[in-house]
Amino acid sequence: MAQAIAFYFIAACILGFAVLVVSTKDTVHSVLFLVMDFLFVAALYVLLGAEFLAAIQVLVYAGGIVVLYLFVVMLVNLKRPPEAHSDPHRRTMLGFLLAAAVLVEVGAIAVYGHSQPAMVPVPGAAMPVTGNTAQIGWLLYTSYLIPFEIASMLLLVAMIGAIVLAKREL
Amino acid sequence: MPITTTHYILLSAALFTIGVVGVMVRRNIIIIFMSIELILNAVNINLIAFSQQLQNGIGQVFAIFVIAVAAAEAAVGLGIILAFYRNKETVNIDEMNVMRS
Amino acid sequence: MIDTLVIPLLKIVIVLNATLVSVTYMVLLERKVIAWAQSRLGPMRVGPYGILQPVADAVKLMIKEDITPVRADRWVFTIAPIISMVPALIVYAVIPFGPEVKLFGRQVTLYITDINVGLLYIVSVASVGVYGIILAGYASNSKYPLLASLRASAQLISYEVAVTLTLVSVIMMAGSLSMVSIVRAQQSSHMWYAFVQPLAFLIFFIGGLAETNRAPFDLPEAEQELTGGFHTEYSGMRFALFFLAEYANMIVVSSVATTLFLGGWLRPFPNVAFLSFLDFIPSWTWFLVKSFVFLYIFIWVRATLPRYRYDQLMRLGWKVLIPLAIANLVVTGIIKVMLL
Amino acid sequence: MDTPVIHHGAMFDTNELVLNMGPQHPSTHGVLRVVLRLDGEKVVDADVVIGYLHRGIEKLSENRNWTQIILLTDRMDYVAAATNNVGYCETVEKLMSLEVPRRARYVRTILCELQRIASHCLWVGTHAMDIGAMTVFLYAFRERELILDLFEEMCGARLTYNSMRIGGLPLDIPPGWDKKVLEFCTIMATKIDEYEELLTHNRIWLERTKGIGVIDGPAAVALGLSGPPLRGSGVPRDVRKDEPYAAYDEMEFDVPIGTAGDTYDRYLVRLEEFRQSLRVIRQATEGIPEGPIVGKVPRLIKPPAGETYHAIESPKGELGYFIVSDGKSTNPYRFRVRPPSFCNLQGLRTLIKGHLVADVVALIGSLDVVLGEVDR
Repeated sequence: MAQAIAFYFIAACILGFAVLVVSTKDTVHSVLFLVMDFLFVAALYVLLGAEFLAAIQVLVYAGGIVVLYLFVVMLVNLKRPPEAHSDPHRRTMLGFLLAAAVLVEVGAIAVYGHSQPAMVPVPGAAMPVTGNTAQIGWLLYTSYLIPFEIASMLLLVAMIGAIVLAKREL
Repeated sequence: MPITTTHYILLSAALFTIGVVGVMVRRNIIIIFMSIELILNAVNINLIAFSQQLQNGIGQVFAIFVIAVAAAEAAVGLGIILAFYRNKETVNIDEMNVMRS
Repeated sequence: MIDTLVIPLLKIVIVLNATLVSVTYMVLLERKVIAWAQSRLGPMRVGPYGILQPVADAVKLMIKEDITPVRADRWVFTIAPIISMVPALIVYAVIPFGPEVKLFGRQVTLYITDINVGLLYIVSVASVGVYGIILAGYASNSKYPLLASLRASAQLISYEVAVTLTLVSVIMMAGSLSMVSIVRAQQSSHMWYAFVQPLAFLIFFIGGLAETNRAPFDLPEAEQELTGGFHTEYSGMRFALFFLAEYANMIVVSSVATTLFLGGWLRPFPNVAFLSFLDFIPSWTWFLVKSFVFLYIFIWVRATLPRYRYDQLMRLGWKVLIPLAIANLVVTGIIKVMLL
Repeated sequence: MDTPVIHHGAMFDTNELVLNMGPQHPSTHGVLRVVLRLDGEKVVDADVVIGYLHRGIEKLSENRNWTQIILLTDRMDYVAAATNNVGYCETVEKLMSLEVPRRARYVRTILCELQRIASHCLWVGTHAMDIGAMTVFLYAFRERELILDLFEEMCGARLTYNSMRIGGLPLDIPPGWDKKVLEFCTIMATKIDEYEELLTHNRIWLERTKGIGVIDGPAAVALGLSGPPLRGSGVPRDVRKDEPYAAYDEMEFDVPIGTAGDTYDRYLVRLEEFRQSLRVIRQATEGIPEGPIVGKVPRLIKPPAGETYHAIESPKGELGYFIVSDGKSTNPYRFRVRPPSFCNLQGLRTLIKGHLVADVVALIGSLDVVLGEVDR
């Protein structure tokens, strides 16, 4: 029961803040709603028993990525609202329709999946460690070592790319 | 009523759709980027819900990779936005049409 | 019911109140200590030796006019102080003030909770605190706060890297992210981590000074350069929130440093048997005494040192502290693998 | 905001930020206003705006009689009022060719040097405060208090002394005052070391002051700098040595000069001046001669027609008075001051270009300007 209340509350907050993110005029407010959204997603992760992911979500998303967004919004400091100029080729209704189609499709898959027999747990390779954090660490440094290294390379490349893009003179 | 994986998937679908609407409808490129972050979060919710259902940590490992990619995407994307803004003084994607013939 | 609801709530209430009271008295302590360092007396008027000064300050700040600049972004301007205050307070959820004790015939833990990602929780919550500063600078719609908030966020983000790296070396030593386990690991390894990881301790301390915007890294509120820094346009209670958040953060940093490096609630030499007569002192007293030493050093440093310049601060962070922290991490890893 | 675009020669351009520092700002030492044009935090250009404390002292003086003007000069450099009095009185004495008794000249020397120490105390305190070392401020004010007590005993006031008269002194020194001055010298000598312990070898202090606001000797001369900012650049110019006034010709002291011409050297020069001042005070107090304190001054002061310029070394630099008398009226025909702060402030724009915002306050501090004197 408590779990259901928590889930519905968190889900409502996530969706509400998400709607605010895409609908607010002021970009700074939009960024703020995004932070709130991410914090509630982190709460959802806690509900799902993924504490490590929740902490990472707050640390990387809320504490890192969104700060970056906020910096850019502050630096860009718009004189006129970006929505002012509209492309005649733009079809806003088509966008809504496409999004509705996506919702229907994904929803249909979910409902169909629900009607199927429940998935049985597929335990991964036997892990010598217990606890959420330790298990993730163990997986990252054994089975997924190469993807992990590739991800770190990706971050390095992104870092250099961002520096090149943002620096005035090289 | 117990909360099942389907609940999480439906939540994720709704969040995904909101993100898609943001990408399709808004013209402010910063908000479009934020909508993409919402989409990535929807995916992460899915991954972690399945990870819980299947009782193994692989979904969470994937979520970590998604977060890493999101961080890289944000850094490079925002760098591009800044570069564009400095040249054209706008963040409206309808004005980003220099390659249109 | 009592164990799951009443006791945790009671603990939260006690910790929050104790924090807020100690934060206000921290202000008095700082004024007194700095006054003594400068051959003055400090506040002496309100109550004997000025001990009621915090009450007077609180009353003053509450009844002061709360000004919102006309061109400010009102919503953001209002929530910015709240955003900076809340993370500073919720961090206390995982700080262990003591081990399990018997209280009224009941086993009570002297911490609100012990989650297995405790340290990560502290780092991530602390990283949210930077929003308060950025948004305050942005929402004021004024140049000095904007400059200060850009400085502050750049400073916080860069020193966070160094601090987090030192935390990683502590985690390596303890093999756990839980604050309670880290203290227990120090007991079982017969050594405070301040002696095992002196470099990490030093970097953590310097980084802690910078993260709490304390002298000599108090650039975001450098009165002589940027008038009031990011809270130039704030007054009354909203200003008080920023002020309290800074001091609450100081206490957080001291508590974390105590837990990670000075053995938390453990008495000195916890495994030396003939010192066991010290056990009559309750464990939380040791914790408070150690934190107090830290807070005193914070104040002492402020009374002594001039302020760094922005670029020098960045250079110190990126070119000295972060490489040192990484080197420390690598050495710790090698030693851990080779010897233990 | 319509600010010029900075061209970096690369793909991006940025706008300058105009930051208005002052006239109400904690570290512009009064009401100086500096309009900074910033690129990030770097100062691209600066406009120094003065005049917020203009009280028309020069014009006012042309409508006051010669004795009343002494009181006005107090209000120029209000942290070194006695020095202003000495400068003015000596100029009038020069105009009237008055002989000042030796005892009066000795007391003037003592007061001038005490005033120099008081002014430098205030400077070292505020300068350190600008750079963030707050304790030095209170230490220095503690010692300044002792000097103010000495002045209070001497002439009854603590800030604006009105402590000179044309031709000598209004009052003789109180009994036992010279002993107290010597006691003060003993105390002060140890306190200077205290300041130095906190600052001179402090790494943060070195980083904040070394190489900041460098100006070489010829450039400093060209800008018309004087006093410690000039001597910090290695030009050995000191009015006390070059054109001795009061009793300086009978005193033994050195003129400290710097080499690099940066903020740190200006700091070192001033700290050494503390010690040299103490040396002068000791000599003057021990060798104070007996005799009258006022020369033969006519009852109605009415200098003969003519003009004269006379400069003394105030704590800030060369303080000069240019006075024209028409020989008929009892007030000056033209009264003009060459205030050292005003001339030193000319260097500010040159000094702060290319430095960061934080250095601006350090450089304003290192020039040691008093706005009362700049604006008059």
